[in-house]
Amino acid sequence: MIELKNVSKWYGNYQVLTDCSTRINKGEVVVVCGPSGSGKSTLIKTINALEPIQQGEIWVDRVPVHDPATNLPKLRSHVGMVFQHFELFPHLSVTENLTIAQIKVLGRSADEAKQRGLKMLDRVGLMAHKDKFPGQLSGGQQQRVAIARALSMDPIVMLFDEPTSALDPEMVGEVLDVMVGLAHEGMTMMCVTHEMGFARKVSNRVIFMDVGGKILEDCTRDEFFNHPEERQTRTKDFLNKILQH
Amino acid sequence: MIELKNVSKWYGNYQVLTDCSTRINKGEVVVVCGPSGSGKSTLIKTINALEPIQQGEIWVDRVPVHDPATNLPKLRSHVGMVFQHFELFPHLSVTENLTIAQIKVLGRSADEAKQRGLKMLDRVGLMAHKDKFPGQLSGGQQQRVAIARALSMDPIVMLFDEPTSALDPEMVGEVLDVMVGLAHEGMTMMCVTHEMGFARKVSNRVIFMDVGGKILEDCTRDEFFNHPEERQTRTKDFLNKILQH
Amino acid sequence: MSWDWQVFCEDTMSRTAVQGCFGKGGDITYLDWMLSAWGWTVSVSLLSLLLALVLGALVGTLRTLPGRPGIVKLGNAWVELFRNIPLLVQLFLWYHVVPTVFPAMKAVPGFVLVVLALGFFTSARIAEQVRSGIETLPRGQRYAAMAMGFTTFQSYRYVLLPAAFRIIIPPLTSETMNIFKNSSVAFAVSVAELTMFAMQAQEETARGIEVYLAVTALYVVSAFAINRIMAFVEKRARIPGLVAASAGGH
Amino acid sequence: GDTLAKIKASGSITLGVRESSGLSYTLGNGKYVGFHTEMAERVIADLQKQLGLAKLETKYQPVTSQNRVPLVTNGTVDFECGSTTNNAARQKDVAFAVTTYVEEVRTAVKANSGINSVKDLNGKSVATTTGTTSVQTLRKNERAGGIDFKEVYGKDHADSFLLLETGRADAFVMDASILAANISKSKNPADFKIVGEVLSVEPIACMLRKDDTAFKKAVDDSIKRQIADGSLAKLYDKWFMQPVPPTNTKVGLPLSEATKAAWATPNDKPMEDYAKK
Amino acid sequence: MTGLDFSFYNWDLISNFVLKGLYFSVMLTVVATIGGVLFGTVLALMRLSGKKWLDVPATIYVNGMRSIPLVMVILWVFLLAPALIGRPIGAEVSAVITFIAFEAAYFSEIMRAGIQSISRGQVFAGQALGMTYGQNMKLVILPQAFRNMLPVLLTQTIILFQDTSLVYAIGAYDMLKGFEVAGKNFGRPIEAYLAAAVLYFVMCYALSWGVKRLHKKIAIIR
Ligand SMILES: Nc1ncnc2c1ncn2[C@@H]1O[C@H](COP(=O)(O)OP(=O)(O)OP(=O)(O)O)[C@@H](O)[C@H]1O
Ligand SMILES: Nc1ncnc2c1ncn2[C@@H]1O[C@H](COP(=O)(O)OP(=O)(O)OP(=O)(O)O)[C@@H](O)[C@H]1O
Ligand SMILES: [Mg+2]
Ligand SMILES: [Mg+2]
Repeated sequence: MIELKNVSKWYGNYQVLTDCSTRINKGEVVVVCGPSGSGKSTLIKTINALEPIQQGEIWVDRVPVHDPATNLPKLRSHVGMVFQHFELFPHLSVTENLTIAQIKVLGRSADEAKQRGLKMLDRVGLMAHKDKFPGQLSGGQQQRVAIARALSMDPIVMLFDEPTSALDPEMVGEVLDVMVGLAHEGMTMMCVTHEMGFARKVSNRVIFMDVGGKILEDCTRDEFFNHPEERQTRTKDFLNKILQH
Repeated sequence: MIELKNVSKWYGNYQVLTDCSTRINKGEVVVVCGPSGSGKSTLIKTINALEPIQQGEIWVDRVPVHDPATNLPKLRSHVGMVFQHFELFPHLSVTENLTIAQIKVLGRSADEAKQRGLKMLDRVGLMAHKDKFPGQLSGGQQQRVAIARALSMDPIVMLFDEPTSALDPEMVGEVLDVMVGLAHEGMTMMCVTHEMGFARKVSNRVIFMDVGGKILEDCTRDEFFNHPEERQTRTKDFLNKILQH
Repeated sequence: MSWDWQVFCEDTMSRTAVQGCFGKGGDITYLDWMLSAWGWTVSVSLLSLLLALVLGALVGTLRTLPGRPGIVKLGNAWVELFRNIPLLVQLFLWYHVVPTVFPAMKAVPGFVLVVLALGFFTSARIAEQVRSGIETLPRGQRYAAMAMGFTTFQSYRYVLLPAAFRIIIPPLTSETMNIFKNSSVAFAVSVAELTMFAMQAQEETARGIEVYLAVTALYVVSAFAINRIMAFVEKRARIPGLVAASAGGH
Repeated sequence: GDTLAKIKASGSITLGVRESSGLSYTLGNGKYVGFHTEMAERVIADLQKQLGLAKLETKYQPVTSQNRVPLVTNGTVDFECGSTTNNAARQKDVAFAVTTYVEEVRTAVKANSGINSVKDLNGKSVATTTGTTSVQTLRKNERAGGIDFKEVYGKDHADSFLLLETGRADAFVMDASILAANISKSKNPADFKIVGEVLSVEPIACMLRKDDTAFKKAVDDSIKRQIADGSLAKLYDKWFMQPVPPTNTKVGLPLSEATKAAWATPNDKPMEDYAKK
Repeated sequence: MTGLDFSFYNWDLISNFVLKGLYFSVMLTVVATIGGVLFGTVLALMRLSGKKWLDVPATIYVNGMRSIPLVMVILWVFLLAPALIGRPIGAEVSAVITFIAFEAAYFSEIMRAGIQSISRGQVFAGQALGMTYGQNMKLVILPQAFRNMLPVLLTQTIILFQDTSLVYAIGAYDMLKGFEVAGKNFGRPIEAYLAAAVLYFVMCYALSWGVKRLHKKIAIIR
């Protein structure tokens, strides 16, 4: 489904991604974690070419993302993405947020788009809020709308970039519940998160990155959590820090 | 040390604090928790009169905070406060952040202020960064500087408003460690936080607030965590939500 | 039309070309005159800027005082009054109408009046920028300052204003450039600045294009100089770490 | 360029006028009047006859001291009859019709000021208008007479007169027609008087594009006809000795010897030639 | 000085002198605002394009315009445009061209700041949904940017309205000119300027008040 081959990226002289390779199969849930600034967000953004890469190859659903000739808007329309700060369009109502890209990008009729969008909104449990504006919703609600927005484009894969880290603690649960539901339904997902509970519960694989954009670990959930002796010191340090409290 | 008697506060018609009463004795560590918008920040800000109140009385170290005749700057200089977003002064170096209020408010000499400030900086383990600017530090480091800044004013009590919630997960630990150290030294502390680990480890009492600014629970740590059957439904709900993951 | 740059070397009295283009012994050439006019333009502008900065900072600050609706209203009135009447009209009010109310003002020279008018006019705009600069600071900064025990005055002096002024350097740059351009109204109250020079010299020499070109060039040079100076100030005032911190992407 | 051909082809002529000078001013609403404006309208009527046009539309284009020369040279205005002094510097760029009015630069003062001549101005402040030749005149007189006075400049004539009216200036040195017009429109005309010697003499004429002899001849011929048949003198009387709009007051400035002389021998000599006399 | 003469203010004054100027000032403001915003948006997009061959000319144009006094620009266009296009243009047309060209430089700076105030996250979000550059601009960024910068845009429009008085330099007839000419021909300059000050104040204040209301109405709910 997704394949990265020796991907490297620089900002000026600073290397953010160093020779990253991995593959994600259909139906897999992969969690990416690592310290701040290690390039997790950058890695996930390269997959739908929101960030260009300077070296290596990225294939999504057999489409070469690194190829300048690729129709990127078309590719992106099939790749759902959820951001840390939700990034709903604040000037549009919830329903409009859900339908605008369906209409303008996929060319669906307004009716069809609305039907599909509201179905997804219902799925995340927010039907009652369909006419509100994003600013009138709590953080957890906004993030769920953002997930519904991505889903209504019928994505073949969903990318999440720290979807819960900007939320109040009591709202984290409601968003994670939606994501767990998606995973159980067999959605292919790649998810940057520090919620180790989520990783333990639903991930198939865990990728650990370190500063400089290197993939230090890329192993199954079981290996990651249950065989710390096989992990690198850096990884153990990090896990200690974030699991301690 | 701190006493609140029937404190109420309104923003326009909206009541943010409803009849709040509590007292905090010297050396006590009190944790305040509750859902977003329940008035936790507002409550803690009323204690050094950053927010005025419309009804009730607040006494800090036998000074009547609610009395218009009270010299508020003087009172505040003895009450340390640490904010969610650190609020270091971005245009001043770390050392200047530590000394400016000592010099301008307490009237200490530059030398004395520097000595005291650097001692506190050393205490939070950041001596090496004394000449940097806040923007050059990580979140966890900034928050530790903010604590050192408050401490260098020799406060009789420290107020914390969600000191770790804006931090990357791996940095939470370093800040909590400093706070635990303070608690063990016998500092009087009032702390809004959702870090239940911290509350379990060092708090003497826990206050739980609900929307509308009502104090629902005000009990010892032991009662709060170990006797859920005696707690109100609202409290149990909340605890479930934030402890689940 | 053909070019005739020689006109700048002519004596303003005899209209004969002077060797070296600068007049000697009390005689002045058009070049001398233009440079002195530039001097007036610069003096009017800098003094007005000074006045506008002081007043603008003051009024802008007053408009952000918490819990003082009266003072805030006064500040707002100031801004509305001075920005909603064209500068030229305001200058005229200072020159002719104010003295009818305060006869003492009649003795005040035009130069001072134009500094007052331009300074007050610009102060309204700067006050607006200062206010928005202070308001874009995180609210926590004010709380943090107060929590340290700073009085309101100290909070502004040591925390809010230094940070706000750094934020508003770019709009202040445009405003400073505007002052130079707006200083041209000074001709209306008999200050011999560049615009007056342009109007008078083109009348006397009938070489309008050359005169306007030279004057435009001087305005551009002034604006460019201001732009560079402000860029330097901005660089000097830049807070280490702040730009880098905001550039990082999530 | 051939202005006559252009007028004939377009059926319209653009006349440059002033908005508030003694010889040409506006009544608002696009109406322009004054001694020079009405004379120009008669010139246009003669042009129409000469060209045999059934209809000739007149477009009025208000001009200012700053733009009148460029407007004539770039063709926006076909000819300008405002209050433009015919001088050598301008003759490099434009041509002038025969002189229609000789302006005398004089001094207006408050009637009770005790100032009667230029030498009384020593130590006083003297107003004049930016962008006029009077500034130069004033400068020369100051230098020549060894007197020392403070110059203040109004941005236009009304402004300069206001300086005198409000006491910011003790005298206003300007073209006599402008002085007279401003005094006549003031609240109390009796408070002011025009005094002293003639500081300089300036021929006022209509301004035309350079090197268009046919057009210049046509305009000159019309003006000469108006002088010859006495209609110009009647026009002068109408605008200077009778009540005029908008306030219906008299300017009260009798025809000067200099103007009479210019009418006696119509010519387009520049100001510099007058000074030599 | 003797007292003010209020009989000066009458309907004749307004209808004969002021109305025509008022119409011109308002017309010029409206046309220049619309034209300036359109042209300014193009300039802003050029400067934000990240392509040197678009960015550099736009930057030179904007900074050049911003360092020359408007009066000079008005004069230059008026004096030089006929030479360039080979036939004279009227003061009115010339003023319209000048104001659009000049104000575009200022509007483009406002637009640029407005566009930059939209977080990168929003840009990414639009792209991630498959929108093209144009769709993203039109549907996501510009609608938000416009709402954010409305107050600044308004302030600039008020300045523009006041600046229309500078067309005196080319003999066009604006509102201030109307008052001035009336004041001169009636010998009542002080009264004329006072009336002008009041009318300007009322109009500009009403304008800013109206836009503040509008801004509240269409502001993004946060
Ligand atoms: N536009 C940019 N220009 C320059 N450097 C950048 C840019 N965006 C990101 N970086 C740098 O690249 C590195 C990786 O950034 P990235 O946002 O991918 O990290 P991350 O692992 O997602 O961190 P976090 O946990 O803080 O979100 C960081 O050091 C960051 O400062
Ligand atoms: N300046 C203000 N004007 C009006 N309402 C306000 C203001 N500040 C806070 N509020 C409201 O008062 C209520 C309590 O706010 P407060 O910040 O104290 O809550 P909190 O418990 O600290 O929440 P959080 O966990 O989100 O920090 C909220 O509903 C908030 O919207
Ligand atoms: Mg990230
Ligand atoms: Mg809070």
